[in-house]
Amino acid sequence: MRLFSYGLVRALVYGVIGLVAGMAVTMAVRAALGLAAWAAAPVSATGSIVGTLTFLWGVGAFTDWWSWARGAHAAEPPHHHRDGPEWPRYLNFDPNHRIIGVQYTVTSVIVMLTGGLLALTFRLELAQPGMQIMTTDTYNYLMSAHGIIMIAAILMGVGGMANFLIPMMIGAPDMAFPRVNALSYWIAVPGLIMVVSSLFTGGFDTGWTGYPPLGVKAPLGAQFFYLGVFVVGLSSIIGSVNYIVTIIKMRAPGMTWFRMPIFVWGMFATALIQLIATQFIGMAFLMVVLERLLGMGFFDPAKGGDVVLFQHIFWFYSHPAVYVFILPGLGVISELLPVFVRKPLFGYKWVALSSMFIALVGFLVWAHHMFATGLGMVLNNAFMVTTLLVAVPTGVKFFSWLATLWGGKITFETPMLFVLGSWVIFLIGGLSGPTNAFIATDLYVHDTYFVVAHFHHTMFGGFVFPFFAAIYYWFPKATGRMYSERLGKIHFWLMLVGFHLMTIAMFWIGLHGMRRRIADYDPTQGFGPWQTVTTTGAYLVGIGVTIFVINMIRSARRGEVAVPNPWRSMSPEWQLPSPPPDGNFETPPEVIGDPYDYGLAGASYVRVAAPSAAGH
Amino acid sequence: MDLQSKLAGKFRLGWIVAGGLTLLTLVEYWVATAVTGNLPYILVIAILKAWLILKYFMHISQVWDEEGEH
Amino acid sequence: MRKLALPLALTVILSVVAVMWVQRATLTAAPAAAEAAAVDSLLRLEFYILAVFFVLCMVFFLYSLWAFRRRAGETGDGAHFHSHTGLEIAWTVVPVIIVVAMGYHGARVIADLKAVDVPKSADDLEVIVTGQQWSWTFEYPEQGVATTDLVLPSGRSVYFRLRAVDVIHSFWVPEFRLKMDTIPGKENVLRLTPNQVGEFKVRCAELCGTRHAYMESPVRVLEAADFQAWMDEEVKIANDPTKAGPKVAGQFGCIGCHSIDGSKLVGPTWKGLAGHDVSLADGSTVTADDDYLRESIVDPSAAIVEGYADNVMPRDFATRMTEKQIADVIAYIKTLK
Amino acid sequence: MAAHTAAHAAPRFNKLALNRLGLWLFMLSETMIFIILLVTRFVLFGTGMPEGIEVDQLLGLVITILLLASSISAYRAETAMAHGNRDAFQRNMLLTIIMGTVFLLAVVAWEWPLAPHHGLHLQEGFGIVFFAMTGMHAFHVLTGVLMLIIVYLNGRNGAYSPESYWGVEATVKYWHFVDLVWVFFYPALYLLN
Repeated sequence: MRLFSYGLVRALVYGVIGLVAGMAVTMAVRAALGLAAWAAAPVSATGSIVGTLTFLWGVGAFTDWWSWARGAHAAEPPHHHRDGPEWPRYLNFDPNHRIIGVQYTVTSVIVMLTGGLLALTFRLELAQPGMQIMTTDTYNYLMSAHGIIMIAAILMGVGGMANFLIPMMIGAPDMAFPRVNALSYWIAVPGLIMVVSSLFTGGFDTGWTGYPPLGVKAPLGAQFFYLGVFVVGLSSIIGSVNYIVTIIKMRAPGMTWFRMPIFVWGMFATALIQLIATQFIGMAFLMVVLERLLGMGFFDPAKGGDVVLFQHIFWFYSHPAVYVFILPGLGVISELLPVFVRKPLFGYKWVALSSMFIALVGFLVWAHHMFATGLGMVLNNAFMVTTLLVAVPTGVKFFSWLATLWGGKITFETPMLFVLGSWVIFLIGGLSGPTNAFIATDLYVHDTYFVVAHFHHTMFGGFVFPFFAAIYYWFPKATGRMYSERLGKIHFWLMLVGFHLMTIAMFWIGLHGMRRRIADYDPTQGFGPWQTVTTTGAYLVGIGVTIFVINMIRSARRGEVAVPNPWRSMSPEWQLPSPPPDGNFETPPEVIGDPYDYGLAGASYVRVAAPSAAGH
Repeated sequence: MDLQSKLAGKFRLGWIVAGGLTLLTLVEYWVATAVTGNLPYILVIAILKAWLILKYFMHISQVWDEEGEH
Repeated sequence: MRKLALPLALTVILSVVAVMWVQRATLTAAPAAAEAAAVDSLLRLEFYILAVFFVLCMVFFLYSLWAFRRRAGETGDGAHFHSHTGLEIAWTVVPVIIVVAMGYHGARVIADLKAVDVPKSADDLEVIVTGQQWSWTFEYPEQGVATTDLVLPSGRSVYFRLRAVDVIHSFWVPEFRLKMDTIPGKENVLRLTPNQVGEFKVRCAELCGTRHAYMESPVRVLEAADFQAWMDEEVKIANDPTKAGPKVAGQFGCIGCHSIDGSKLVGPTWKGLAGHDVSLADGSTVTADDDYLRESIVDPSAAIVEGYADNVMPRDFATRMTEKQIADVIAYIKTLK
Repeated sequence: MAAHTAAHAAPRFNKLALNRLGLWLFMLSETMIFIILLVTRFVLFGTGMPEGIEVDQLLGLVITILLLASSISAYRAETAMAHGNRDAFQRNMLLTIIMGTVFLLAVVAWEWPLAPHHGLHLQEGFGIVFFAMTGMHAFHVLTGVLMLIIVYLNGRNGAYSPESYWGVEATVKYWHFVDLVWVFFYPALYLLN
């Protein structure tokens, strides 16, 4: 069977078999214990856990470890050099960081399209007051799934950029643990499937935050949501171990900490957060699942539990997590600006350290999501001040970017347009933050559309726009072909205009009392026309993204062949052939200058031995 | 010094650390039964035990001093 | 440096315009409580600062894009400069100062409001708010009155004790500004002083399930004298079993299923129930005394009357109703001979 | 296929140093799980033991000493391999596995069924954190024992040498980590008053 030579196909088949087998065994055990054999929650829970493991077995994640455990020495990191087309590698368990990066990125886009489609669906419902096309339950399910699916998509996108770029940027042949790296991608896939399948197994109406007691009472879909996020979280954790070890130990000779490309700094800060914080959402969700399945009353006051405890554990991840989403994006902005401005990044050290400072402060601000839970004034004030402090390093980044623009020779290719767009969007996102930090005003705007708009600004400015910039910018590196500049620009303008239409209306009605996460709203408050504007904006964004997808598919297949270094970048990855060979550099590159010495005659960042013309 | 006498030395060190850990555990148990409001004492003892395990059993210093030789 | 003149001038002019706009704009819902003034002025202050920063950044940003664009035919790179420590320190220190000053101010504002995390003072009107999926109930413990509409006097501070039965809800009247969650197992407090006579709505601000969007209850703010009159009437009703019972029975929807005229609805009729024998589905017979009636309210599955289905009546009246309300209903049933 | 990368990758990076850092980072991340459980225990039930709970002190002390002893034999196994003493390695490894298994059984098969008699119930009160903490720890013990068994069998087939025994080192480090967790869990579950 040729189909079975693709890891993905094997994984899906094995996964389904494991799911069914796990469910059957659970039912048999239940029957043996004298319980009713069928109980949807426990049977599907064990089934999906077994299914996840067999999925990984099917894709080949355990092959090498299994042979090691049986006593055979596993092969060295298997860098395949295969003849024939390269695309089957993307469907298999392949330890090469570049392949994994593309796998992550494509998955991210697919998941993002799924989440976006959900948003467009319920946005239609919200365009007018009253319920027109769905029930309030359906709205709640779509809205909740939209949140978590988008977050999963962002995590995938971060993984994509990190995997594709870190080894090349620091002059390493690959990640420190290539097999673990591939595992971190493939383990996310069943997690994503579980998260999406929550919609088809009853849905969940808790929002992406999954607060108990509502989360304990929610339909069966909630269990898939919690378990899926848990599994995606595992992927994040193992990924981050790899990034940190690679960055600390595998930099090219001469690449000191302050000579790393700035994106790597952003990823380092991100990986530290992922490593430490992700366990918190995993445990918070696991505890809710245990409460649902076994009745362990962690968050049930009648059983000695505490409702608010969940929120503390949850936000201890989920606040730093927003820095996981934005720091790589801000890294992309800092990385691309100097190239298109033809000028060094202003205040490199300050920009680098501000990422670390944001990561650090990010751990000290979680309870600003909880002012309305009645924390007490001492905690309230402490968290207000730490939250406001985030403005300082973020401000350093903004002003440094402005100073980078000053005196440059700016060109406006699509990646640069997205960088500039994200600058504007993130600025508004950042400026709308303090309103939520001050207790008095937060108790007013908390849980309104103001927060929704603020959050979407930080996500679009901090991740979505930079992610698109990164995809356009490194598209020639990954495929060897050029994207269509014209379609790219149409995509940009549609997204920019659509997005602002969407959020400006949200900010305004939020300030005037529009609650978030409601399926229907009081027509007497007069929000109808504004909601129509928001929906229109959302659809413009949707059209823009559709054009992006068309552009990517067409260009990857038939785009014009790219020149070796289309952006005239000094960064090591552009000194390699496109796409680069496995192992990247024939000999380790040597860092001999600062990373962004554009405008200095004769300056050079790295010395790379002339790459073999063939590539691979 | 040959390898086996080095090993004997390492084994001796292991016993000393183990003795310390056992002693601390017994002290901890005694504190639990004899002292009320024992959290601070127990915390100090637990941190001491953790430090012994991290330093002598897990060789935590390898993380920053050594470039990885067995 | 000559290049700085135009953007700096533009920044100043546009900042003034932006600040003037913020000053005039109606940024929030119409206020109806004394606390709104402080919240709104803090919000406006924040927006002044944000407006200036926004203008500063955007002017320099757009100016740079225009002034430093690559012109046709240009090939060289930009000016080579790396950093300026003085500038970096300046734009670190200045925001730190603003943050500290604003943090202090923000802490003062919320402390001066004395709205959250404060003890009740003697002349507060106490109201116990209970959120449940998907409705609100309001109790005035000092007067012994319970309602489903929130009625408040204008100009008197109200001390809300916020409770939840099932899941987290959030008590919010946008016109009163401050919101606070109602959390199972935890009592939160909030003190507000309504000062505008009118009709508003309390709107649940924390996602709480299917009908979250519709979890709204009317709020009426009355002149002090009108409030007193309303309260006197409510107290009178509460102390008159013939009136309190029907009111509670209507409030909790009892009479939707239990007729008072002997006709058969989803549940057994109340007419002639009290004191008489009832035959149950399991074949036994009990006398409908006070204990039986009480049990049937708080634990409806304990005894099913012959000919009626189980699992129709909600089982949470024990948590939703006060003891007095249960007693009122029983007293009412006893009047229906 | 390996030849291509090994040619330039092998001398540049010390694989052992990478592995060690990776393992430490992984354990740091795992530490968070146990910190969360400890926090949950202290938030819900304060710094003492709630009324009406009488944990089996003797059993607690015995299994604590047992886990400690297994940590010592694990140390001896690793040190023995580092110094080329295969017999001592195999002996101590087997001892560790046995003690680990006995610990696991003592918790899961002995202590858990008894727990309700001491006022510890899975669904409410102190029992929630008792079962969650011992359960999460036992899960780590289980994975540790499985890894020890694999390493023991591989070692018997001559897979390790004093020059190359990362598998032993990693497994033993993980085992010590499991012991380290218990150092904090034991007092939190048994000793506070």
